[in-house]
Amino acid sequence: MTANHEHYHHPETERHSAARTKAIESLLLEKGIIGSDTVDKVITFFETDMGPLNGAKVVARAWTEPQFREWLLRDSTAAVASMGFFGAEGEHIRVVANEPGVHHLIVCTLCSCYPWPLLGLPPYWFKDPVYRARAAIEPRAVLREFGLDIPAGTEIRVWDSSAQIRYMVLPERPAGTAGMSMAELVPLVTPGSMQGIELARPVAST
Amino acid sequence: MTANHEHYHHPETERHSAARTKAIESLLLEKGIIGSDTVDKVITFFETDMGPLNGAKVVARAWTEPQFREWLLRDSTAAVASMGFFGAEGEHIRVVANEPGVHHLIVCTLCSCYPWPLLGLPPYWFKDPVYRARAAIEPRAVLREFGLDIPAGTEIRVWDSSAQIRYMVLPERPAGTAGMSMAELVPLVTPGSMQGIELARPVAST
Amino acid sequence: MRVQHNVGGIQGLGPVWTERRIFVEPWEERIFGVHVAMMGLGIWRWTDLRKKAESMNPIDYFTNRYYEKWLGGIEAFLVENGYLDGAEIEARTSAILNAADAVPQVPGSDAATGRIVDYLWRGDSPERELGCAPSFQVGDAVRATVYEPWNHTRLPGMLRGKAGVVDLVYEGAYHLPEAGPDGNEAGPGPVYSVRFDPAALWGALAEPGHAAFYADVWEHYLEPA
Amino acid sequence: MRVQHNVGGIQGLGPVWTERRIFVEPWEERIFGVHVAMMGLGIWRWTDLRKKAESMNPIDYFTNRYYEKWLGGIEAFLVENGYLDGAEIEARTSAILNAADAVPQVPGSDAATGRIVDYLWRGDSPERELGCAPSFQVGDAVRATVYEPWNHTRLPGMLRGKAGVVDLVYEGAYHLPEAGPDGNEAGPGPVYSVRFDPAALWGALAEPGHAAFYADVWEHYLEPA
Repeated sequence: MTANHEHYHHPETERHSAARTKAIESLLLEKGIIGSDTVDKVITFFETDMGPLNGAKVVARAWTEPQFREWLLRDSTAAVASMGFFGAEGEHIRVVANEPGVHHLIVCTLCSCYPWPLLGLPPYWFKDPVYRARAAIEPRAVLREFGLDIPAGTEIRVWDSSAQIRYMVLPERPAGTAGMSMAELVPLVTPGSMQGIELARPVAST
Repeated sequence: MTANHEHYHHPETERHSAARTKAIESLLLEKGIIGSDTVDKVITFFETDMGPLNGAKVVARAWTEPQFREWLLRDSTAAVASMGFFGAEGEHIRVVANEPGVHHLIVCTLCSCYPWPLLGLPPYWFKDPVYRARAAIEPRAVLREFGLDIPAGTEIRVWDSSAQIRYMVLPERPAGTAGMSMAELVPLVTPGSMQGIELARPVAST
Repeated sequence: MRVQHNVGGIQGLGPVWTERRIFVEPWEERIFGVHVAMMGLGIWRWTDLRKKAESMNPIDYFTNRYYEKWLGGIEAFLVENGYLDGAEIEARTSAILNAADAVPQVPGSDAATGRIVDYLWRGDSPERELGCAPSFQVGDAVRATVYEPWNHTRLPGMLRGKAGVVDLVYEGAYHLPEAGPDGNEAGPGPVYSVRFDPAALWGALAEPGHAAFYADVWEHYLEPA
Repeated sequence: MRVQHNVGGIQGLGPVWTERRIFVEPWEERIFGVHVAMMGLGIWRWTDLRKKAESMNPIDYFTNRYYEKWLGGIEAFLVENGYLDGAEIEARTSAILNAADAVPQVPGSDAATGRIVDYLWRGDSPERELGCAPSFQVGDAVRATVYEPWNHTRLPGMLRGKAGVVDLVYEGAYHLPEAGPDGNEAGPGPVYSVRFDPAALWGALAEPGHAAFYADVWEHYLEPA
């Protein structure tokens, strides 16, 4: 009788939701409210122009350019806009930096606010009420469920996006990456590391 | 996808709950913790000794004996005990009287506190979270769902049994019952009239 | 927040379930009988049942029927406290599901039944001697404290921080079984009937014209307003 | 109480769903596209979606998947505001369920697509001119007001009545779309980043060692502490 975790995939319900969605889209189209390519264009937009690769580039640059890092933490919106990252749900950005003894985690307890131009659309866990309820009050336990153990001596700061500011975490640069180029660093910056549920990927030991 | 109202009767679940209940009862029996007749005795007790007929007798007597009514409202526990109504969940009773312009409704928002010796065990609606949530904040709307329209000029007083006092409503005596005996009055006192979800039954027009 | 502590006033729940029966499945009456037996034998208290219900997954709390919560709570308590073994309950449940007559008939304890019926007639009052005079009297403005209960409470959540007026001072003192993480229960104290203005509790969400919400509140939870 | 306004800190919910995909069913991506189109065309705002979600049955809110809430909210909004007719949605849904190719192919509006992509690049900032100076500055102790929102709010419920410290004053002013029963929105005002002590918000329920919960709070909701 436990309600969570199955997240209610019943084939009949899904079939119905799919038909309903198609009905709404096709009716909006017939009434001339949207274009025949509108929804496809939107989807493509998020596949090509707004995704976590943008955030990873910002992070890699902040790791390699101290001046950019300073600008990014002082005026995140302007700094990321200078790299071409702006738009819906990125009008007001705030980047918070992990450092020794401080780990940041983002949440939106009221809904699912998320920095689209930097990270794309939020993953399901971020949108689910269980994460939103628990990240606020017991972040350490939640991070353990994602496989991340934060030492007791490290302060976890939880950021609730309850107004219009959208948060991104600047993870710490992994050890052993000195001298690496941005192109080499970008793959180390996982989406989770910019949300606070994991650290940047360590360098593969060869 | 609406969660209420079906109240989840799935034959498989019910079959399982029934077996589990029987398992617990039979194991307690084997270990000598309860007797083979214990559960039957408890059930019989509520069928014969603790039910809404008790409350109806109290109400009918209060309707016909002003002195008893005064005692009942001043010291409910003692007054009902004098009629033989006492015991578990009736250790501390409080009777609140409807009058012109005032209607009472009982609820237990934290659980399901109820005056067993006077009314027996609570019906499902009283125990259901939806009643408990809504009776507190919108009693008039809730009463309409039970078919009772309380005029706008009448104050509804909602009583939440959040400590150990158990409430019973003394409904108003129906019109046209002057001179009736207790025996004639008792059938007019429905369980709902002592909970506040209905009025005492009007005299049948012949 | 435990949603179960804040039931009064939850919005959007839909129509009331107007079911007037006490039991809607035969097993419900049996588990209720087991509960009464456990009460009468001093195996558990209402507080134990309430702790279980108040710590449930809130979605289960709202979607499980009343006696489903009791069954789950009773089973967990009996196992946790060593009365029964989880594995033996599982095995017996399977045996019953597979063959209705699998339950051995043994006599059990006759003395137990007597004690339980005695409990039903005697009751179990939490009234205690009053150690000191009540701090408030009829007409006093009081405010319920703001706090987040550890697991079990008798202060409905919607009253936290809200002011009302003492309408009645109950005689005596009553044991308050709420405990914090240390396990110590609050103990005996005066109880008041407090009248609250529904608009003070729920603002514009309160039904227009709803004038009076009364709650019985331990002094433990009150301060002058 | 609207449970949806008090999600932060709800107890007993069980493990986190660690699903990392954005969409778990193909139709979810399509309804998201419809949502973006409605945003870009000015048909609705986030506030409209949030109002729908915040007024849901709380059990449905917790058990429906994210995009199931969007689908329900979008459909209800389009019907209520006269864009589509409930009966025609029903009829079209049935037609699609009965024959996958039943949807006529028509061109639709090319101009609309341009406007929507433009919205994605421009965004839709609620920043407005600041009418007067912010009342608080960094280091000020502030307390969130105690009130029960009418239907939509941007003050998380667990902050009501709780004190914190201003950590940052955001530049400018931002439109606050919360409205009471009269329908008037609160309008532009300063916004602060406020640091709260989790133990002050959730008492003994807060995770031991949890030191810092930050929320962005409109001045509208704050008073000096």
